[in-house]
Amino acid sequence: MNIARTVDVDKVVKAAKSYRGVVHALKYKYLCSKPGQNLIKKWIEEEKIDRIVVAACSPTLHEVTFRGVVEASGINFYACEIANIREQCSWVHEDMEKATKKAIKIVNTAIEKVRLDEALTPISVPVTKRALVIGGGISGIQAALDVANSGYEVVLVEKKSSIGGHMAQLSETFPTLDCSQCILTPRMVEISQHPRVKIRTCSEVTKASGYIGNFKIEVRARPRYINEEVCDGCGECADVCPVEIPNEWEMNLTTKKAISIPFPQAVPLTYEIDMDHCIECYKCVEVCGKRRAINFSQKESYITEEVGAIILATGYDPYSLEKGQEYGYGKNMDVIDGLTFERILSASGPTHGEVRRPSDGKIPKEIVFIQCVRSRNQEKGVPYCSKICCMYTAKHALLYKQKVPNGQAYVFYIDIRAGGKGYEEFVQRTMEEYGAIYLRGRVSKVFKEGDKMIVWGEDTLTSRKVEIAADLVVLATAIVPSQGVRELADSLRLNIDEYGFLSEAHAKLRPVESLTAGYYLAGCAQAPRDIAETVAQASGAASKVIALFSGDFLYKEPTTVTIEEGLCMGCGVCVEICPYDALALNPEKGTVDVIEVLCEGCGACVSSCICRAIQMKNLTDRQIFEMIEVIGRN
Amino acid sequence: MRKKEFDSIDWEPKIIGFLCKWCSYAGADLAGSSRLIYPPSINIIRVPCTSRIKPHFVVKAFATGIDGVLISGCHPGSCHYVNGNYKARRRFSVLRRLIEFMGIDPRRLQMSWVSASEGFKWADVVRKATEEIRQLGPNRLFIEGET
Amino acid sequence: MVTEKKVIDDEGLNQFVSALIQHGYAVIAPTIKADRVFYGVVEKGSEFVREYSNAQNSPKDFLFPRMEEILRFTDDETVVETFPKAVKRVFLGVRPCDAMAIKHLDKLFNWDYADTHYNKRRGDAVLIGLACNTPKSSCFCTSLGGGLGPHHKKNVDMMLTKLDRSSYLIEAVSELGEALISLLECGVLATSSHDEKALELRENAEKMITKRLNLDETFKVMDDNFDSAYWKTVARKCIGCGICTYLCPTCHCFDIQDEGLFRLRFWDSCQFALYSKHASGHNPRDQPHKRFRNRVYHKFVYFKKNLDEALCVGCGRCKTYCPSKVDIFKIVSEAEAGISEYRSVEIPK
Amino acid sequence: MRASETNDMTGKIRQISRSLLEAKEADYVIGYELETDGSVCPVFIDCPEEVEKLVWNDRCIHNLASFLKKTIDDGESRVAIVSKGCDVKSIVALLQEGQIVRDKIKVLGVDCSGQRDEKGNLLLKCKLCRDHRPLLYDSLIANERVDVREFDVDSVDYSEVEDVEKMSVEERLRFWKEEAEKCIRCYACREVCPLCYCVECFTDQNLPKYVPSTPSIKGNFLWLLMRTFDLAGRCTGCMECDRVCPVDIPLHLLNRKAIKDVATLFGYEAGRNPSEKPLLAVFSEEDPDEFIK
Repeated sequence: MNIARTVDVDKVVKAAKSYRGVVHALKYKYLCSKPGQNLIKKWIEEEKIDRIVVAACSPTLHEVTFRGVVEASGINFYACEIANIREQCSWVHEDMEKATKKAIKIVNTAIEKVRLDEALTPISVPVTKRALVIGGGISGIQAALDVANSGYEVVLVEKKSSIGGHMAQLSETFPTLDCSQCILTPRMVEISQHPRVKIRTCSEVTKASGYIGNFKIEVRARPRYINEEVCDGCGECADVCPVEIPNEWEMNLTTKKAISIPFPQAVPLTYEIDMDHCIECYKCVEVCGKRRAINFSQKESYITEEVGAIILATGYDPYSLEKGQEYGYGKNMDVIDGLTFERILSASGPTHGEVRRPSDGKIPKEIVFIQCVRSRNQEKGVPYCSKICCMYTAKHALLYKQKVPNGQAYVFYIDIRAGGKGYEEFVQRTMEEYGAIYLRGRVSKVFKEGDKMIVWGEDTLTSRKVEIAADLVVLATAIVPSQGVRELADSLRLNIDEYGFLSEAHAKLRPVESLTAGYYLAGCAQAPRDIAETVAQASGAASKVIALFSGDFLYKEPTTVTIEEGLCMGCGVCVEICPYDALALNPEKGTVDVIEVLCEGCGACVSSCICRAIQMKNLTDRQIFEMIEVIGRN
Repeated sequence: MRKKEFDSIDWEPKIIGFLCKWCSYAGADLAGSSRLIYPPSINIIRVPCTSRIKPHFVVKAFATGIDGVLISGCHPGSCHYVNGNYKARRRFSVLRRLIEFMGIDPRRLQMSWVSASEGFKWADVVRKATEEIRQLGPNRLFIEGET
Repeated sequence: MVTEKKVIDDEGLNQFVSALIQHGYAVIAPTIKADRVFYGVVEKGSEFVREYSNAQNSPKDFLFPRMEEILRFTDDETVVETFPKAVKRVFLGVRPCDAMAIKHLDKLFNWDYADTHYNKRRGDAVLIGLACNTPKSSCFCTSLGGGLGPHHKKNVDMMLTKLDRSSYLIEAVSELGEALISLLECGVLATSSHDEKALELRENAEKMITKRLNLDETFKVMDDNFDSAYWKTVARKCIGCGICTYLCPTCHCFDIQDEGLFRLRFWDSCQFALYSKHASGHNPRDQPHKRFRNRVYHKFVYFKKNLDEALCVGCGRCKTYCPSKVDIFKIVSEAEAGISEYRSVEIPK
Repeated sequence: MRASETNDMTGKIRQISRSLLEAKEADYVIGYELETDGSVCPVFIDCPEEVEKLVWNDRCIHNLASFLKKTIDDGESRVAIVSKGCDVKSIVALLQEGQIVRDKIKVLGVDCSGQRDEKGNLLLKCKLCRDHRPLLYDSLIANERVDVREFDVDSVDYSEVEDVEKMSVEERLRFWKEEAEKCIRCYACREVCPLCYCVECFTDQNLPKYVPSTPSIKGNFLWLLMRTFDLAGRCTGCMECDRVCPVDIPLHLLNRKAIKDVATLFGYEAGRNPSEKPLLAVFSEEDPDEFIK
């Protein structure tokens, strides 16, 4: 047995037998096996044992198993403690005598703890069967549709004026080269017509209170100055608007009016006035006429939505390069990023799909793609791999060659990461069928000479310096969490990683859940990923929500805190320290109340309470003191 | 004479580890499943979060004759309970200075961030803490009979 | 029996202390510790300070120490009662008020139950008094009955009276004192002029104590007016600490708790909120003024009812060391007037 | 302080107190009165006729905010309280912790040039004081002679604390054990502290026994340590505990140490802002972590 290697189990059993209050102690090879479980059952049923300590592997593995056994045997689920004598004893120590001594202590601490454990029943909470999806990109759309199609209401909140996200900006998608808009827009239409989905564009979530199953969400809607119910998207207003401003949806390749929609298939097809630029000539109001869709007096408004679960599909932003800092980007119009090139390639884009460079509209004959711009770059960018760049660069090179057959595409790369169905084949096609030249190495410099961009790089495979006179340079920039996620995470009390991506509850086993119960993650909000993965994860998150909604009640761990009112002085430190708003001052009594359903059981309040009025169920100060004493004993 | 007593290689300090169950406890489990060997000096008390640890526990441990206390939790920013580890950090930076002021060597109160994936780090932290506390010798805060 | 009286100088007193120590006595006398006078064990006569009105602590600390072990649990689950070691003690320089306090404690610890631990410590301890020539303004011993006064010697075994800068009249009062005075090898026999001087000093000292209290009247007034709002008013500036009770030479409350393998008894104070809290959670003295009143009543009413004496000896320590200078004499002596003023006032619960 | 100043200020305190009592804006006034021995004591004034008892001089050592603890239970009384700059910090801390209600307290803030012991020496707390003028009050009893300039935070003198810090760990342990040995557990330090308002002190609780209640070296040492910790970030440095200790344990060293640490570690000072969040309930990502591995 793997414990017995360094722990003298017989000695541990003997020590346990003689310990205060212990009735039975026994060595058993696989207690987690069926016969082992039956033995525990027998003891409990026949000898009225009311507390069990299992000295075995880590509680993270079989605590639930054994607690389930004791519960099935008629005593409380929490009347069982695990003494971790494997992972934290036998497997990490070599000296048999010392390891045995330590194992005895581990068992004794567990005995002391279980002795004072009280019987608890899970807290049941009713569930509001309505979901909130934050973010109207493909992941948000997919998640919302999945939940709505299962019969539950969904509120979709999007901060831009249309849903669709970055996918609406893309030309074709790898590796199948489907037209991005063509596959996206049907989903957009479907969701806009879905009876159970309420889309709130121009809106942001500002506050969340409540807990899994019962959230109250405050949504701030900014004024778009157009009445959504009335506007039919005819566009006459934009025709007459005299103000032209850069069109950021088109990556500033073209302009738009101060009253605009981002793209013709926008959902909702409602115009928006950019008040920063509007000169209030009211020509739009005039042309709109009797329809009266334009309303200059619209104000910012707040709406509260009650939901039971929240899916975060906040997406990504391309890394925003500082002007002139990387390969002349921003200084030189013909050094562009990938998303800009998508617009150039797109049939709906400013060049109607013809590859023409921004500076002079010339068709580039030689084009250089640089991968890993600020990705995998500890010093200047982000250390992680942005995951999609290898594939979209290959797609760019391929589409370019399709459109400019006599042109030449060069790709500077560090590694090609093409893991995915049909991905590697796609890259090979780009290289072999379309003759894109892949150069393994970094680009050291890009500078302008005449109307060419001179690219200096190195081919590390041949250890040669490379110089290319290019007409257009496309940077595959890193992708980062979308702007505002940090603030959102703060107000929703979500964990984010060091880069600002939302953290999943467990990297392997709970990839679509947040650590905070009731929040689910979809798409690039969690990490860089492509459309297929995004959609899969969105459906995953949706199915978690659907599972949650399938019951009328939720059951929460009852290891929460309790307040002894007689000791509480109402100083409010605990109220301040609680990250879940689970404690509230009761002004009438002058003490603090616990809102048990909100309590996640971290215990921060317990140790902050100067009056020691708060205790944590089944991990009281008294239990910990007893454990300390056991450890301190010789 | 006192020195001799703990110079002996056999003297194993008694250390209590208060480990948050999400990160460091899981990290210690990982050290186990990776079969990383570290000294048996430490006994672990599993807590939900480092913010659950009262200064009283640390002081009780010292009063009970424990030679060292090691508090370990999630790295900043990855607390399961949003920010409990930050609160614990603040609390124990105050306590640490205070016990030092009253004559308890602050090295007897150690703190570390060990994530669930840092089995190696955990083993290393225990080894180093054990060594450091071994150097300090037994906790003689209260000698028997002083009660 | 003719009581031997002698006159000695400071050096003689020092020699006497040395003689006592040589004869195996632990000599406990007022000593100076960081500007304050405390009773402590002295190793030589010069440590015994003689210029003091009274020590901050009282001999009580050595008869009923602030903490003592009363039993011990052993590893094999047996229980052993433990007792203080028998030590021959001499309390030197005890003021008459403190001597009276010891007499009270003797009664208390042998009243309904003979307290072995106290009695073992008290044993044959010798009390050597030192007459009080310059009482403080806070003193009021003369009002407390039993003949108590600044030169009162009934409760000591020997009495010292400081006659002038360096001469002391020393006399044996009890048989124990008689036996000890023989250890005194120096000094001259006292004459009547010495006696006259002592008497003069005594009268002088008594005159200095201007505070007067009629114990019987006070008792009656207090006994009749337990519920008066007066007590709430006078207790207001009391902060509720235990200084008065811990420094009081007659307060004798204790708590018992187990700590590790020891059962310890240690001082407790009726001034603490938890002191009177029942296991049920009910606390009959749940408010500060009720606890304050308890202390005053214990000194002037309860003890008198039980043992016909006041438990206060008028040493004034409680006022002197009180953070708010709460004056028990003032409160008790003004009780009658104060209570009549508050008679109409209903005391809020 | 000159006699004219004390008379003047005493007069103002009496006058304000009288009008508050007459107008029934306060149920009683907590102030100072003269004792026969020349010392000054707290006094409670219930009616306008008694205001003549009130005084102000440089022996008004007591922090009267301690008595506000007693008002916690009867939240109904409206109290006027004579407060020095240092005492006001306790009031601020009590407000911050929700123990008193602002509009039930009338603060008669007094400009203070420092308080003196019976020998006429300026108290240590006054030497360290930077709040000669209270930072919160309802009425100000001003004294133009008092220097009310803001002190430079960096110039705060912690030399008494630093002297202990300079000792070796062993020396410090010996030092504090000797101090602990003196403690008789009279809890005057606790009872006088305006911020020690727990219903049941940790030293009195039994399950678990947080620290031994026995006056042993161990029990006393732990009492001193944990008492200081519980006051860390809350203690405003009024040094009342130090004053009342009947066995002269230098409690101010412990509290000043905590005050110094929270100031240097977190830039925090207790008792300055009633709406400030409690030090140990909040954090900053930039908090020091040099001791964390």
